[in-house]
Amino acid sequence: MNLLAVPILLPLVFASVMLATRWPRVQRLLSVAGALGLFLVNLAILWQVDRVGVATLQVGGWPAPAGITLVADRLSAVMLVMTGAMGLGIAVYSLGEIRRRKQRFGYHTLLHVLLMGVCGAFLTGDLFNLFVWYEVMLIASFVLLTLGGRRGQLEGAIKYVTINLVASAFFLAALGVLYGMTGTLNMADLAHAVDRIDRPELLTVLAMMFLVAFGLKAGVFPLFFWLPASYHTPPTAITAIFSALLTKVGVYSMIRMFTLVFVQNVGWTHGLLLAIAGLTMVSGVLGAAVQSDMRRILSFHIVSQIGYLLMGLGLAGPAVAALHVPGRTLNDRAAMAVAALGLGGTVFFMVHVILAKTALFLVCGVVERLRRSASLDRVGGLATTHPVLAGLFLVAALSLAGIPPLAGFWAKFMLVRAGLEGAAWVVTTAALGTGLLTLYSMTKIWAEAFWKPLPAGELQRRDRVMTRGTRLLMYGPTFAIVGAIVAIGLWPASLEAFATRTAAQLVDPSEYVAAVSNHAIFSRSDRERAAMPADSGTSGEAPR
Amino acid sequence: MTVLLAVAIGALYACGIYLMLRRSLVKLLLGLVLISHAANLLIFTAGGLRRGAAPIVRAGEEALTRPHADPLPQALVLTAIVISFGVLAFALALFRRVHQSIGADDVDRMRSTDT
Amino acid sequence: MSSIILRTGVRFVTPLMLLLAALLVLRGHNEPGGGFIGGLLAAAGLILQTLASGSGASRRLIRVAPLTLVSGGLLLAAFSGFLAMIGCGAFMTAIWVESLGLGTPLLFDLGVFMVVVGTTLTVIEGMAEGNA
Amino acid sequence: MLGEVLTGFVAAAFAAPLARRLPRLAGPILALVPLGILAALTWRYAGSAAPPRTSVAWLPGLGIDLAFRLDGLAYLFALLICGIGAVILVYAGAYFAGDRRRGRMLATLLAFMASMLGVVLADHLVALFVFWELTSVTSYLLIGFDHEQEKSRKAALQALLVTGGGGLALLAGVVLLAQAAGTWDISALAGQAQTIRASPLQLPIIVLVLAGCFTKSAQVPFHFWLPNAMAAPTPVSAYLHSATMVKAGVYLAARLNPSLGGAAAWEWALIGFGALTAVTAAAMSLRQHELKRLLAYSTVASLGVLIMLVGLAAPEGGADAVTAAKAVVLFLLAHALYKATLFLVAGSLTRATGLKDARLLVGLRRAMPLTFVAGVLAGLSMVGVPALLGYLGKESAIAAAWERHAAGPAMLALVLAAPPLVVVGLRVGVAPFLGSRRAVVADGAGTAHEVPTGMWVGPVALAVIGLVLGLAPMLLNRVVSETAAAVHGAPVAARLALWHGFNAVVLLDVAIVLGGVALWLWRSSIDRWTRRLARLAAFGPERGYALALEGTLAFGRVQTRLLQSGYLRRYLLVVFLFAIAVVGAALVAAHRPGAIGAALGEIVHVHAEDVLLVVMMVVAAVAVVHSRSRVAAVIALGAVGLAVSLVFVLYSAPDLALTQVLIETLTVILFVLAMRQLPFFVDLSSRRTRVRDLVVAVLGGGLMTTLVLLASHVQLGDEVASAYFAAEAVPQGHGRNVVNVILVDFRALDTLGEITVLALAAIGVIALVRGRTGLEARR
Repeated sequence: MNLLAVPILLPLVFASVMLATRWPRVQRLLSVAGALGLFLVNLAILWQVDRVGVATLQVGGWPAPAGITLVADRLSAVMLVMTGAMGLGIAVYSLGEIRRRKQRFGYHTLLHVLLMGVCGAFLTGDLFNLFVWYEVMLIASFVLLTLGGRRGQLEGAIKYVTINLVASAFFLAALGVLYGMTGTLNMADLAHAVDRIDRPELLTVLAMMFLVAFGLKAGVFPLFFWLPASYHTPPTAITAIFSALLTKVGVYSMIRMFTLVFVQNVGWTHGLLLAIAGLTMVSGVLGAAVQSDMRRILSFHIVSQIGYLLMGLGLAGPAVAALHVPGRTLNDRAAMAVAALGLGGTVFFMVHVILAKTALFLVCGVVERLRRSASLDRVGGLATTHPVLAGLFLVAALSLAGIPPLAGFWAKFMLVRAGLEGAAWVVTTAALGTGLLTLYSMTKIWAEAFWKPLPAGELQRRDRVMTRGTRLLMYGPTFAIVGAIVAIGLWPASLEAFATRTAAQLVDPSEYVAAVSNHAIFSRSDRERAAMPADSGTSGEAPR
Repeated sequence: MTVLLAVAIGALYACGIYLMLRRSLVKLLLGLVLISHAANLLIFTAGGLRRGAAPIVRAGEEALTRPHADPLPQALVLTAIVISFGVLAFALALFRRVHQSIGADDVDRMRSTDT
Repeated sequence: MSSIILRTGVRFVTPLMLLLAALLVLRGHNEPGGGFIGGLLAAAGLILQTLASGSGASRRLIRVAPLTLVSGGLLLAAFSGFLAMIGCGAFMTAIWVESLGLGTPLLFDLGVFMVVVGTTLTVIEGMAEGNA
Repeated sequence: MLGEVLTGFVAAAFAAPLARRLPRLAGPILALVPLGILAALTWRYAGSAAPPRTSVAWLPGLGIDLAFRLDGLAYLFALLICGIGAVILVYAGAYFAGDRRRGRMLATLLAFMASMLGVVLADHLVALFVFWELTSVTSYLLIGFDHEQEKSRKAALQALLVTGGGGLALLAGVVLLAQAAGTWDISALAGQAQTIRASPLQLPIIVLVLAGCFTKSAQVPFHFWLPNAMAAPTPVSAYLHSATMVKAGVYLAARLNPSLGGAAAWEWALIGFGALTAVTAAAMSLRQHELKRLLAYSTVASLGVLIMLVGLAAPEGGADAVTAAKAVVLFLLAHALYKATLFLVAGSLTRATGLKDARLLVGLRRAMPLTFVAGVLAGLSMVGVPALLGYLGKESAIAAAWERHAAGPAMLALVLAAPPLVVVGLRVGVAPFLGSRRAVVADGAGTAHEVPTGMWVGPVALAVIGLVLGLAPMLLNRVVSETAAAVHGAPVAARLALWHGFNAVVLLDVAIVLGGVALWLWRSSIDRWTRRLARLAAFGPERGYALALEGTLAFGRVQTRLLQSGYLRRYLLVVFLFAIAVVGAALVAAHRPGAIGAALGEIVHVHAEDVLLVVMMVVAAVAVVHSRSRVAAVIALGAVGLAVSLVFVLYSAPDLALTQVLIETLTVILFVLAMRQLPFFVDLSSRRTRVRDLVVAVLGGGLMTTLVLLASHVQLGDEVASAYFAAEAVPQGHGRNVVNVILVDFRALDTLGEITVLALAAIGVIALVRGRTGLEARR
């Protein structure tokens, strides 16, 4: 059975049922059940894709590029699994954290629609459909961000909403022009169509527009302003799911477009990507280093980590450009190895950073719950009073800083190795230096929140008591995620192998394109038949 | 017409950008609306313009007779219009709410959440 | 706003607009129209009613909460796409009963109609409520 | 050997519960772990002629194995790590008696020990790096053990940043090294020495690897973290800063000496930095009076000597290099033994008297007889009295420098650095016990008595081992020759004896001891003299560290304030400018002469109503910008929308036109509802700002116009999708309105997403509206 539509349909159904339900208890139950179902389905998709190959679904049975294609290659599949896993974790965690009042305001519905949008964005093989999923994600995040409506949230939301709408407008304009030039929106079809454009320089212009649109979503330098301005304002569970997924969708889209479609002028596009990657890392981590609030520090780190993800993509430029020409195999083994390591490192890093970031935010949520504040001036002494929490934080923080043998180390190792083998000295130096500053700001949180004795002024304020149930709901997901970080760190082989397989699929997109073409009318004969109104529908070629 | 529309699109973008750079929340929103108009027109124009050839099959026929306007950009624009209406409605509610809590129509006064 | 002229006018105009909206939805597959346009028109008619007779008037007219309309529409649209999956078709594959000229896309369009009406009403009523 | 390394980590996990159950016995019981590991390693080492090697695939895709190899050098280090580790665990168990942090201390010490063991046993560059970083992290936790003190937290951070920074350099270094050599296996590197030398990467590799070694081994100018790290409890200082962690840098330099050693850069960097470190730190030790800081500076000096000796042991050098290789081993061993003992003695003294200042401690030999024995033996070993191991270490170091060049920099550095070290040995190991008790100034020392068993047994044992090995150095023949061979990269035969005969080296040795005694006797005048030098410290490398950190933070602050200013319009300005820059640059690059002209040439095919529409649109848009009244602006906006829908009408899009008109109406209603109470617009920006924004806006608009014009002429002309829609709408879609068939059938998924957006917008508006009323109700 083809499962590809389920990650979209399932959250939608759960969301609408929850919207119609009046009983909070049922909503909470449905929310966790739906997230669990999504996670399991996504796991099944990953299993299938990794074993059998790229999976496709023509929605409505219409052939590509007329109908919308859902495609899952390894990259999509692993992103889906991460979405499902983080969705499940957050669904459970928010039962403990989010106030009942907000839950009544449709919190769970919104969470599931957000998951739906994210899954849709990872699955779709159609550019306009991607835009639609972006909007779904966006509106869900708008509402989640403002839920509760404290002043800080609203002010942050203004910036978030405005800049993201600008990004959408860029996206829309770019895809409109691209459609005008190529006559198709299907990404696999675009991969071919762009080769036939007689003025490829114009494609670079479009590539820049997509770069701005996706860069805004991903939060790269110098387009990341909305992120630190807003991410620390809503409840932590919401920030956690945002940080885990939203910017990653932007990065995912960049990877997709800059391995599949925009590979004509890699000297420019991928060179720019590398420069942006370096600047993003550095400016993000510098921003983090000077903050004194846990969540602000972590928010700036999201930006910084995006740089690493782009670094692998930028390094892969020469190889994807060479392999894009059909039928050609790459002789330059060095460039090939760099691309495999770079994109593989990006995939590994993606998994790692989603885990580490979410875990850190979840820990931060517990701290806030206990002390009613995440400001480093107002917390302290947690290492003594909450050693388990301290341990969870330390592992996640060290992984983020790339300390072995945790997941983050291997991710960084692959990228640094790719950088050194690709002789990209500047960005590699930036990556290493950013690692040190990451370590600095993580130890800052550690020293201030966990090691430092509680500030004198805060002594009279007692910790809030957490009930056993709340503790279970909030610690459970955190434990699971930190456990995954440690497990990946100690046994990195299978994830690395998977990441490398993923990279191979990305560097040479022919498998992706072929899988979509199976149900397509790309080829000339099919196209001619489609142009003839009489008999094309009845011929057995189309999948309906 | 393409040329004229291209100029109009540019003008809409320019007005939209200029409005968005103002300090007033309302102008910000007006700018956003103008930019989304511009984007819709851009898709419509880029998809190719054709007069008097609506993509509606005449009764009794099996297929569109050529020449006909490309129906796909129209569907895209329709979707985009409705989406931006939804988003705009939310944004308006948000902006009004912010305006009520701050008491002024000035974005520069909303800086408490940045560093 | 609630002048007598407006109220009387609306008493005639709103049903007309609703009728036209229904027509647009039903014919939308063949002529200009469809769920969106019909939905917007219906909502506009209902809003006129609201403007004339105060909020709640349209609620009395359609007898369901707008948000229920929204979630119902969403479910209906999802369901129309899901039908094909029961028969092992791809998600959203259309199923037509040729003799009646009916098919799941029309069901989908109806869902769209419901969502559009529900949303527009909710939004406008909400904004009006916020002002009060 | 993976098992041996992992045992330490596993034991660490059980340390805390054990310490809770059996608080008194936890130290001695856990000390059995390193002893057991040592026994197992010795069994392996003694049992095979060739160095045993084990390997487990870890990350086969990247060629990374958990490979371990036990050669002489590794064994020597393992011996020190486990042996001294056992002593430290016993000592720490007693030192933290009655302290609830005992379990945590023991656990962290064990984890550190295991990491250190991993470093010296690893035979894979990445595995080595993994354990290397683990030592940094565990030492961070150990140095900051007294984390309630700000001083400890700062010292821990400093150590972590300095060694961590070096670690990152090392990471780059090992990756490049493996790339140049074509292998990750450390034991195979030496065979690739020629290949490495031929590689253009050789110099970067050396620089990066040495950055790792020097930071870890506290070489000048990175030495400052080590004395500051004395904020840690004594067992930690004794373990980390005498025997193990700081020696990791020496270990790595020695380990890579055969593969990188041929290069002049390597040799001179080691000799130069080592000599500089030895002299500087020795001189600085003269200024210190606190026991642990005295030891800390002398440790830095000794590390300098060791690094220098590694540099002298060039892999292709002659007899002098062989002597240097042997000296590395002997000095290392001797130093570890006496320095660990002295640290522990210092800890016991402080524990017994409450005093840290060496000047206040006198006459304790009766009160603390066993500590006295340990102290004197270790102190004299450090001084270099024959019959103790320290003598052999120092003698061999002098011999190596002498053989190289009697007046070379190494010799000079030794002559300058050694006398102050003699002073340190005397002041810490001997002086506190001598003299009369009447001279005791502070009260604490008056009532001092011997420390508990756990705290003296270890130091005494280490001191006695130093004595035994000093008397019978031939016991060390095998380990010295094999270790020296690993350092030198060629077989070495060591025949050690208590006395090598009377020669120039002995004379020098005597002179150094006499110089040290003289320094001690005139210590008050030297103290006065060096006080002036102390002012120089303000310009020292620690200041550099502080400046670098503060500078980075200051830069970060400025950058963040500039970028993250909080002004939304600045953000938007940057976004637009960035977009204009990258898109504009690409557009300029894509420009072909005549293209735009050709596009503009089409203007002749224009209908009158087109012109009218566009003019209406533009005028209305400008009116939106220009209007001072909100209502007027909204009406103008509606006019723009109307013009757009008329374009749709004219150009064959009836559905679009209908939708646009309806949406526009609703939008106007929404705007009116939302802004009912708002006043007129006010001009808030200055004229300059407005002109600037106008320029940006016109640039942006112009760019889009150009793009549309250029793109409208680049069309593939085979719109497969739209042709399919045109053909199939009726037969398969059962609808004649193709746009609607696309919306509800061909691309219904888009529509599904779209109505989801609408639904959420509704929820969002309600939440915002109701949320407010709820808020107000509460007030």
